[in-house]
Amino acid sequence: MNNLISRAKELLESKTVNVVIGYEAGPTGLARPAFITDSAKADKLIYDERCVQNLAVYLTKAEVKNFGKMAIVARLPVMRSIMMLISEQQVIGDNLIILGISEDNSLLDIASISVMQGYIDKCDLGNPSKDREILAELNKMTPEEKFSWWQNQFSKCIKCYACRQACPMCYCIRCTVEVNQPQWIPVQANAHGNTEWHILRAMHLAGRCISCGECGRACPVGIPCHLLTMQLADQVWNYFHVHAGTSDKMNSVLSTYEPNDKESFII
Amino acid sequence: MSDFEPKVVAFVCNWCTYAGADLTGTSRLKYASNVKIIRFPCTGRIDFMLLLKAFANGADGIIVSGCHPNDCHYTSGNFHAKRRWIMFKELMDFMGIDMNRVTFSWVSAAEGAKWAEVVNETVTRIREMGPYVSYKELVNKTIEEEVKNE
Amino acid sequence: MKTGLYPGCSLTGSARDYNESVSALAEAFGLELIQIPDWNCCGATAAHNLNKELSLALPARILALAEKNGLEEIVVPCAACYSRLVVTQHELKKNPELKNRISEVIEMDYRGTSRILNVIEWIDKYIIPLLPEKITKPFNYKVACYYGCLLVRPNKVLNYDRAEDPQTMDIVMTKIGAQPVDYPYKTECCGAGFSISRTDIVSKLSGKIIEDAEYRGADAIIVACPMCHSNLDMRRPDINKYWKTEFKIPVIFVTQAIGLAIGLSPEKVGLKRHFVDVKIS
Amino acid sequence: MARIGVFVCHCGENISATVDCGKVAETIGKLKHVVLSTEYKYMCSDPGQTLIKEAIKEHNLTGVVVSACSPRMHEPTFRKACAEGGLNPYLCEMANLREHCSWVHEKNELTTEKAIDIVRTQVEKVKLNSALQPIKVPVTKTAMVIGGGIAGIQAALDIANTGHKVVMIERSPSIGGHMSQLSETFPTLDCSQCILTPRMVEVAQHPNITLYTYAEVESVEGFIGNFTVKVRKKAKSLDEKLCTGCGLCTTKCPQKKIPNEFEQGMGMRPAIYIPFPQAVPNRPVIDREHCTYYIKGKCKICEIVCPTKAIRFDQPDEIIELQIGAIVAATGFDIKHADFFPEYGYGRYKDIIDGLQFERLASASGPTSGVIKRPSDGQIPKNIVFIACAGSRDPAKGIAYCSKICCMYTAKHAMLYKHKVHEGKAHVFYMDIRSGGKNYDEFVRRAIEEDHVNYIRGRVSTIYERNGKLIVKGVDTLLSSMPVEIEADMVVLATAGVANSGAEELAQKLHISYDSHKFFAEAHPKLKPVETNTAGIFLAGACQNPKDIPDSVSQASGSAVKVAALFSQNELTREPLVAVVNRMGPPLHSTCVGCFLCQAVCPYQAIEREDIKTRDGKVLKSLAKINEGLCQGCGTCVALCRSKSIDLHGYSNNQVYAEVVALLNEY
Repeated sequence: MNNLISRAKELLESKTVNVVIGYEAGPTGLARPAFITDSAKADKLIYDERCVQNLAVYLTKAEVKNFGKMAIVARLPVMRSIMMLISEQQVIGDNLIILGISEDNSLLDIASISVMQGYIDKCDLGNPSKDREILAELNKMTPEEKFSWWQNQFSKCIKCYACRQACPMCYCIRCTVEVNQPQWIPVQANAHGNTEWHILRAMHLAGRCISCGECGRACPVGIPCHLLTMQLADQVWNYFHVHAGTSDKMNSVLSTYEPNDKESFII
Repeated sequence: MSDFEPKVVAFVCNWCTYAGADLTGTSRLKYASNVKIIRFPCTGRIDFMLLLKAFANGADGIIVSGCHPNDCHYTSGNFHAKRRWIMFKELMDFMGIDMNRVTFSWVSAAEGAKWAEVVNETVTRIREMGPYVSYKELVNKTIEEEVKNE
Repeated sequence: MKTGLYPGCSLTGSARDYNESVSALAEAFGLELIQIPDWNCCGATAAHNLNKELSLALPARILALAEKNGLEEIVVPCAACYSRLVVTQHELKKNPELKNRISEVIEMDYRGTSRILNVIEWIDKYIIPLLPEKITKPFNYKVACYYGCLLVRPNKVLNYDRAEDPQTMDIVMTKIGAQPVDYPYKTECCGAGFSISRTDIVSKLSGKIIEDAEYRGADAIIVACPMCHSNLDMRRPDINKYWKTEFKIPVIFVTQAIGLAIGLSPEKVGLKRHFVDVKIS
Repeated sequence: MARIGVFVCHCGENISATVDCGKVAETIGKLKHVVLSTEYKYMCSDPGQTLIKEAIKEHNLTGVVVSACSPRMHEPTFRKACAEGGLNPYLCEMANLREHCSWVHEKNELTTEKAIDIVRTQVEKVKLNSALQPIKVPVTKTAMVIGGGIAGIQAALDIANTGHKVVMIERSPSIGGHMSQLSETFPTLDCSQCILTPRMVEVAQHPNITLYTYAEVESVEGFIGNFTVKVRKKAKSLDEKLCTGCGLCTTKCPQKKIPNEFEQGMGMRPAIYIPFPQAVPNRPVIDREHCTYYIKGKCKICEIVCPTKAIRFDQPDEIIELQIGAIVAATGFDIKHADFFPEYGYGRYKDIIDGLQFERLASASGPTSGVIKRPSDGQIPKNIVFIACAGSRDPAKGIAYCSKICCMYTAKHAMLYKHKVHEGKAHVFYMDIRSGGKNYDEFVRRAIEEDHVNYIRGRVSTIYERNGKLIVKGVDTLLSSMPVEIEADMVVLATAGVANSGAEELAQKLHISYDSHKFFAEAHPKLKPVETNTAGIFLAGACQNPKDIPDSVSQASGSAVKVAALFSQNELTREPLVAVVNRMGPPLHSTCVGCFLCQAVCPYQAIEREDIKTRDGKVLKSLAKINEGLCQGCGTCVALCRSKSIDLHGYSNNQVYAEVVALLNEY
């Protein structure tokens, strides 16, 4: 952690960056995002198990973009989010300095995007193991069981869109749910509207989800909506052998194709 | 339920399946009248949300059909559609939404007979499955709630 | 870095000479070779003809043992063992489900992270850089480098050298002062496992390999595979009988040739164990 | 308020036999916004169309639904009728009551119900149609032909003869291409140069053709009818106006040891050279890579000897910008050379040559004056082996396709050899003989039966040298299925035809697609073999896939017709059924967020990047923009766009949504 603080100070003092995006301890002891612009305040930076939020979500916000050059504390999911954001032209790689954090919470030397790519390539890019277990359980259910399980979950949804706001990949300035010509998604938080909202969100993240699980963590009513996108991330690997967020030049799975893509259901 | 007649919507591309269905007509082959066709330029144009809209508006079954791989009028629209349907189907399966109600097919402009088969096979299958109650319930529940709230 | 050694059955039996020369080189160049503890059979040809899972589980266990013992890199002198290990790593990397299944079978965690070196790669990496100052007796002979099949095939899996016209061994030979001849039989079949069941086939095929090497004026055939060696060397009497001639050309392991070039004695590199006299040291 | 008119056609009895047209018209007439619903026996007849035209005026219609046959049949007819009646043609839709209803169902109530649903759906759709104006694009009536081989020559001459201007770009110093290298051509054995040279001269002299040799395409921008092409004219180090082509410089150049490309490396040329005697233009260029002056800074002998003082050592490359309406890519092919084959020694053996080298050996103008001599020692080979499918149809070599021309030219080679070396033996190893084409199979039979060429069906596993002979080890898979060993004096590999060097870069500059082998891709494998996916760019010859001369010439003429058809109009009218990215005032400008995933899905490279800038040039926002000239309206981008910022005219989100709702709901 000291390495992180001294590196942050160094970057701010040398004016290499204008802001360091990281975590600090909030009043209740929970980690919260910190935007350090003054090297004197860099001591507030923490890095431990509490720091789970995917900070990449801030990179597409206008307020943050205005900082220009910035450094960001990044564990694997954040790095993969950054790769996606660069490849989708939302973030300029040259403006970013990655303060990479390894699995065992030590500071990585990530000098460039290609070094980051090398690091990502060596990591396990599957879903987190605890989610993998839940997915396996769900996949064992009959269609009817799955339907009622999810309907039960969706019945809690209040359509606050926290799942969307927390996701680094949901950076659109206008979401489909805000389109009313035509009204694609029923506005109300009801069974129909909730179901279609979650289908829509998952489909829009197909091939783009980097399995950080932030959407599920952000949900105030505890819908494990991250399982939907993670299931698709698994399937993207099964069908197309692609993990999202592994290169700054990748095309998303749904905007590319291979002529010999395999499926078994089209007659 | 024996007199149940399913409502089936077909989303087809203009260049292959729509033309194939024209050929079915020109050949005077008969098929079930439950199916009604909506024309798109290409399967690549077919938004997955439209399938949900069809179910929400009372469809019991859906056919999605376009050009065979490599035959797309626009070269690659059907390949993109294929990937989209792979993902969509996996998601629906995971959420317990019954994809046996959707037939995906490639029907070329020369396959008038295949179009009749695809339609008849789909209608027979959906007829056996019965009306799509569970999706309709989602929508009806909504309407009931609204009425209650008012 | 510590390099693991997987000797396999040949190096402890019919190819002890090969083993001795590998050890002698390691000693001479100060390289640490750690035999993988509790190693088992690689499965050889038998396993993959019988049972695919078995043929993957056996090498996977060897690799898992290497991982467990912190050996990030292992050298496999026997070309056949090398092939089995690399193929296993390739198959399991391709198929994560199978990987999990094999992990269950061997009751060990298998990650597939060890780097597997064949003997030429090992020489290239550790011996070639130190070689120039060590050479005392340049191996000034014309040599025919015989690669056989398993060292370079299947090319897509091994990703090593050119399958049709390999070069790596020739390059090593030039570094110790030898002159490789243009040799079209580099990767022709020696008869392999027919050594035991159909010696006549081996006599015919290996005979061609020897005949062409002699024709091209080579003083020795250089090999890196125990199987090739035993067919070309041990079966020489049968070959000579079949061809009604007296082929004299010796068959030398690449490690033995290097050993001689740095001044090790013929005994030290196991040359005395050969069936065909090696008169060129 | 929408005022929709619905016209139900009986199509004689074709519709009315199973559908109760009266009931359809009556039911539809009760719908909201439908101000007229009528029926008629033949809507497509003149009186039928007049009915529509008059109704538009009389009822002040804002939309028309013609309920008749398939729109694929009569949509243009009725749209035209509407336009004549004063209604924007894109406010007319057709309901398909014939092919999709009356012809495929029995006569009963359900069929009439379905017909009503179909019409109702189109009524709902047409309410949301918008008046569209056809897209007009001006046409610059100058074509560019890239590549001066036989395909390019044919295309250029055909276009020029229709009276249009043509610019031909050739990257080597002379036009003529591979055909100029060939000795004789199959299946007639007529001399290649004798039939080609007059065409080359015609190109040079044609008043409508501007020829740039030693020139390459630098960049291509724009779209059909309106390309801006930058061409790099590489410095020839020569004032072409002064040069008389006397060739004195080429004889005096002291640097004479450069492998001659035209002779496939089997002869040498000087640094200042004319590629071959019949070259067009017949002017030398200096190969700066090998010229002593450019390497060492002194020499200049050519400058000294030149009688007209035409040498220009300091001449720079020149970039010219051309306005072009249509492009024909005719960049040809290359072949794999013997050094591609490890099993045949990676080019180590001098007497293993490729097909083009054999052409030069057999050519009267070649390095041996047409005597078949082997390269190593100049001996006449007594035993020669030809290997067909060297590389082709071999997935392990990465070339799974058939190179198409090799079977025929191998038969020709074997025949030429036998005609020149009567006592010699010619063997051909082959996989299959593919000799489809006029007089082609007869030609191969002639080689086998009259010239006694020994055809062996099987592959060759390896070739090596021993005792001064090339040992060819193969297998005869017919009858004996036994290994074959031939001691040959020379081996000719019919190596695979591959995409020309630089094909990928050129395709990217042209924005046309290419396959995994870098051959240019046609727009449709059967019905658009000459077009590419980029409108206004056409293909001719072997840049698409290996082709023989007749095929290349036919395709070149085909592409010329496509260009001529394009140039027959002063303006291009395109269906306005294209995609559009929404735009609005600042600060949002558009709901597009600029992820550009749509760029990847577009098969036509029609999606461009548009930067919205402040007055002082700061980029406020980047967003996608559809080039109407390129978009073909497939709509794949529309379905992909997550923020629904792209829509498609004619199949808009609102329209298709309304169709779904209308089709399924009771009224």
